[in-house]
Amino acid sequence: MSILVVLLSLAAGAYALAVIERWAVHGHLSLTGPAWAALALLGRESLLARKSDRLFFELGPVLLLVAGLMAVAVIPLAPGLIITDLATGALFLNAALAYVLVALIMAGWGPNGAYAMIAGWRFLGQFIAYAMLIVMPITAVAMRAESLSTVEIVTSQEQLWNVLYQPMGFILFVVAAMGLAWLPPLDLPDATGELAGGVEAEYTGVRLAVLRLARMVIILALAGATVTFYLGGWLGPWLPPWAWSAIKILAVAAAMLSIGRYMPRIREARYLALSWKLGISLALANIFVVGVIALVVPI
Amino acid sequence: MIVELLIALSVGAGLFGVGLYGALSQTNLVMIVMGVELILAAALVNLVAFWRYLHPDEPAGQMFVLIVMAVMAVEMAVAFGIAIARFRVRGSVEMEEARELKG
Amino acid sequence: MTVQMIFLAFFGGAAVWFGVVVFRTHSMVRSALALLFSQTAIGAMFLVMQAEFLGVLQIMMMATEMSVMAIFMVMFMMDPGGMGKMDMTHQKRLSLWAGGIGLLAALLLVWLPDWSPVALSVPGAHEQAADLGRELLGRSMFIFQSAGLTILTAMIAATMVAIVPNAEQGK
Amino acid sequence: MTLAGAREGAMSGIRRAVAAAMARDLSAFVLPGPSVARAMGLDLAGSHLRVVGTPRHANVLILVGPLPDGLRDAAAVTYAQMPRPRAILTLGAGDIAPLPDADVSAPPTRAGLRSGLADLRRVIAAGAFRTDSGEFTAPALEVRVEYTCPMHPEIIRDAPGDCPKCGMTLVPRETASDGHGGHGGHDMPQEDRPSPAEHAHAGQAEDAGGAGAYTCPMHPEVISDAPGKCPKCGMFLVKAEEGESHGHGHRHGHGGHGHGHGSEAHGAHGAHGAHGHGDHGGHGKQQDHSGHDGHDGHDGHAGHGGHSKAAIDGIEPHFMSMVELTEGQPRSSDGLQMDWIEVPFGPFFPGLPAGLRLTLTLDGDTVAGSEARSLVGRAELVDGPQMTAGDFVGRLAAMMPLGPVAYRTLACAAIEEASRADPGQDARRGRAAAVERERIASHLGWLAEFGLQSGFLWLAARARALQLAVQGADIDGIAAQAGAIRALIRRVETAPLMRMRLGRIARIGKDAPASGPVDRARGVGSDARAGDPTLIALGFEMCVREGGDALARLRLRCDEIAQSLDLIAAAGRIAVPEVPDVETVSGEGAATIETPRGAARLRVKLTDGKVVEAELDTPSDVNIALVETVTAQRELGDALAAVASLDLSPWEVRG
Amino acid sequence: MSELSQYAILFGLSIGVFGLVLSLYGLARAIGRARAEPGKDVPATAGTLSRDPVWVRYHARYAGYALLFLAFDMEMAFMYPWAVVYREEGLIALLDMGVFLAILFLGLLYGWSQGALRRQ
Repeated sequence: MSILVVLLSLAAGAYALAVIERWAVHGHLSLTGPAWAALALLGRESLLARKSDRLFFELGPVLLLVAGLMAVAVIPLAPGLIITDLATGALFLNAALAYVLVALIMAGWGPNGAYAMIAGWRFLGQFIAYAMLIVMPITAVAMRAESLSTVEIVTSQEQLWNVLYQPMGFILFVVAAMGLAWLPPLDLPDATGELAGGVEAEYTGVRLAVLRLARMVIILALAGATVTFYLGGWLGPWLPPWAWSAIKILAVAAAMLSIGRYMPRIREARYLALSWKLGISLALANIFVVGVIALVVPI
Repeated sequence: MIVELLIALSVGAGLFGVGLYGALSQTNLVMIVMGVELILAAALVNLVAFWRYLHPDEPAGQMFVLIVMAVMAVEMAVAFGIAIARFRVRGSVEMEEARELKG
Repeated sequence: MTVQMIFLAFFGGAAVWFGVVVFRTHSMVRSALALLFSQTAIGAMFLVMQAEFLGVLQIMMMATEMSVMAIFMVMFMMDPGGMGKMDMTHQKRLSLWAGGIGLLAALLLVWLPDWSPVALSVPGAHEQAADLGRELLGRSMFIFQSAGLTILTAMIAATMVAIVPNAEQGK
Repeated sequence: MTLAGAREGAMSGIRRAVAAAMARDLSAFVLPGPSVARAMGLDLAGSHLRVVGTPRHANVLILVGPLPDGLRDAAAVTYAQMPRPRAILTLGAGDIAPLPDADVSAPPTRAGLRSGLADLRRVIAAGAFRTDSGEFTAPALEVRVEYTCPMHPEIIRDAPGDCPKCGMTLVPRETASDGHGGHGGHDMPQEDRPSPAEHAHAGQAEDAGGAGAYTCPMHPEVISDAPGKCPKCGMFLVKAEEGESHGHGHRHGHGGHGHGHGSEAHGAHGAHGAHGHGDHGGHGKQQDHSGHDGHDGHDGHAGHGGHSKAAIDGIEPHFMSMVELTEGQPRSSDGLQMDWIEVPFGPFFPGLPAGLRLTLTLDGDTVAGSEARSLVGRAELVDGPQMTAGDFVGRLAAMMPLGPVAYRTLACAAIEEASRADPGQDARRGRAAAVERERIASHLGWLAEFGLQSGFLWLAARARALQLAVQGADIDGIAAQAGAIRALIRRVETAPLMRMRLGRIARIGKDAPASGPVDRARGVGSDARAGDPTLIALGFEMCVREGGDALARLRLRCDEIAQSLDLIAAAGRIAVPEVPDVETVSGEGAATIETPRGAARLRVKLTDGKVVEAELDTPSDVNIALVETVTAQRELGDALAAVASLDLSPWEVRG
Repeated sequence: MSELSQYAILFGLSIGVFGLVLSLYGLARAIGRARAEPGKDVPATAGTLSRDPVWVRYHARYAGYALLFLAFDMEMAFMYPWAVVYREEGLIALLDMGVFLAILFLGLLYGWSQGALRRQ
């Protein structure tokens, strides 16, 4: 039952996010826009490049969707409202999102097109930049909660949200999450002005629709993860828990979608260097600071 | 339960066989690494199976698995490091062309 | 219990099959990703064997490491797209024999001994992770630190052989 | 009311719903480019359609203005690569062959755009599916299958058969049909024939046959074996080696034609062996390696890279050597030699000037070589003996869609100079202000393109809106926008990550020839306005920025926008010049104007009031040569930003 | 809910995604099939028909990072179980992991000093 509820709210969330994205990226707000766009994509031809790796080309978007859905599966929307409350939920979220990389490599390599291939390998570079910065802040969160379960992590924040407890981790995690979802300014693999669509370049019609849906699910999963790990999940006064989850997740997703409008894309080499030289040092410092606080203050 | 253990161990044996074949038959350093990875994966399967069906209360069994995983990662890092160096010098990582490595 | 058996056999079969694909395909990226899926199937086996932490860890670590491997495959293999369908093997007969004998020997070792009694239940997933943590900080602390040293050695070794220091800054 | 590019099928049920959805959700690919549309005052992105960067995601092809001859093939390719149903909307385009007839045509005005889009939506909703849609094909898309011997690449036949030399079965291979040139001499001796891989290049005229040594620089498909004029545009044909700048020796040995040793039966050869490295012409990098062959056999022995080289000592003969593949290639900065690919970025690439074919040779994601070529370069300025001053001014302005006012002013000034006429101080001020207005619009347009390219979408949207507001605005209109423009400039200067994105890339030394903002952004530089008393009286001072990199260029353009606002305010009036009345004057004159992209100089000769000779130097002529410098050994994204930072106008480049 | 049934749910969801996607493809197929036309199946490259295959030995300039990443990544495998029992174990855990991370960070510093952390 709760599975069905979560899946339905996921669908609603993805749709809402598509509305927000069109607003953020193309500047017009239309409630029916994404529906028309999806229907239109369904009616367009879905082309296959020749001399391509058809298996990869077909599997890329599907794997992306699977990865997104698996990540969503461990995000609690309210007490009891979660698909699977795994004891290693936080780790599982990571594991699921690691397949985003695999899916993009497949989608990039598949069509045998220059832009897509470069985009795929670029995303691998981007992955090397953000991967540690997803993992290490989550460790600090788990230290406080004494558990990897996402539900436990939320309840551990009853007295103080993690965003205040470990603000550094929050910032690192959000930036890394934007890299994972290849959102601007970290949209290196599908940079319009650099690769003309990148990994999406050869997808048309229904396959493109699946790819875009998967992207929305991934953004939602990451927003959900941010909320779960740092913004107290469903916790909040007055409103029912599910409402808090919905509000927070959509707000975080909207913020992640629109922030890139206001700055140019970062260069890959810079991103790698920043992540490894500054980011990892900060993440280690964050772990250390959280470690000391956790030993001293019993909250 | 014993059947599961046997299945798991047989999978380990299968992976070992495939990995051994790969490591021996491939001409390219990178492909050889893949064979070795498979052999190590066979070890992983066996270790987990032993832990699960023989010593589930012994966390040291899981510790072994972590160590083997670390070995896999380390082996890859070093092998690819060698591959880069080799390629830079010689323009190839084919083992046949690496004969002089053996002296 | 039979369900567990079926899934174990399913994922085990998948792992071996993907392992075979690694050496059967001509496309290097396919080869690397086949290894990845082989490892993922092994991770799924771990989950079936109720080693949740290890399973999830395997699924995650191997996804990242094998993807990185893919780029090295593409860098160092001729014709990474496999469009030429060239043969990249040598001493095929010897390898087949060695692999076959290895397989048989391993199978013998598996099937001959009497493994009973086998354990029926395992600690819960959270307990496993916590136990492992205690193990890390307790008896196995030295093993754990040695692993750290091994990784350090690997990092240094890989850097030493692969990186040309003070090369022209290629920002 | 049906589309030429409709999908197959009867219009019914779900298809009707889908067609209605497509009519609402228009994704447009714009030819020649959104920048041209904006320069014409058309706000495409603000018209409830999405402008997309790849034909794959588009369902409408919008053609703005007349389709230049040099872009016809590219337009056909673009259209062919759009998924059906696809529609064509032309705004002021005439003949668009080889594309099918436009589904909707409208005049290139804002009203025309509005009505055209409305019509387009109706047409798509009604006719996205039809049962009798025709296939689209064009000469640029044709493919010829030829048959070649895996052992003897010099054997090329049009039909399957056996090799006359060794008796092996010939294998098929796809190559671009070269349509016009003919394909003489298939069995020439090997030395005289370029390797077949060179052939495999699409749509390019390096015809193998030995015939066709002369080609038109504008129309590569035109090939002749004697010097003469191009039948399409009347330009002089050039020697193929010189004129054919985009095709020299792509030696991608992907023909599956490596050489084996010995003649035992080989296994099936794949259509492609490994493919090598674009031998980028003009850089002196020699890497004539051919593909090793695609060999499937395990008992025979594979061929190896390099034509008929002996096996390396000590290596088993069946072994295909990678050493040989990689030796002799130029080294990358880290000493690893990987394969290079040639990737076209253009003529229709988002964020780059439309009409510029930028071909980058990529070593991973690093640019190992580059070649920039304008497909829309200007033709002769004077196209007949009876060219009146009015014709001339109109022609020059129409030639430069990205800067019509500046070139109109330039033409008028040069003709006045030749006829010794004086327009008067007021007119000079008005003209200067008109050029300054165009400078603001042009720089804002550049900012919009840059925003698009670098993913700075707020900047793209804002600069686009302001550009459209400034274009054609009167003095009060400019004054009304001044505050918003200055705010935008401030925002650009302080935007986060800007320095990280642009700093230190595309640096140009002080001695390289450059023009316009590119020149002035490196601490030195010249400005044609500095010698113009009218502008000096208005308070002009040359803007200069230190650095010489893309960031300095961005900032310099911002400075110039601010200064142009001041100059316009000081001038007090904006007047696009009228064509001077020259009647029957004869004489020679020259004028120089600082166009938004740099100094343009025009020399005209009048005879009896007719323009008989004209010579134009444009800033893009100078700056296009910098492409190679700014892209060399750069990361792809940096290289593209670098090219964009030059703000080239391919229309200005000599064709 | 037992752990195994949770895994079963996840597995079922993955299969369900395939089902969903396949039914979407089926729907799209019902609307029509892609029509084969000249030039359409060549990867789109900005208006130029570029028929050359691009699957080549790709030069990854982040190889230095990739090497370090392969080894450094392993650290997480140890950190998660450690994090779970961190508060329970207290200071010893902090010190222990401090030493471990210091060792790894040394490797990172070495790589940094040798120029592994740059575009090659």
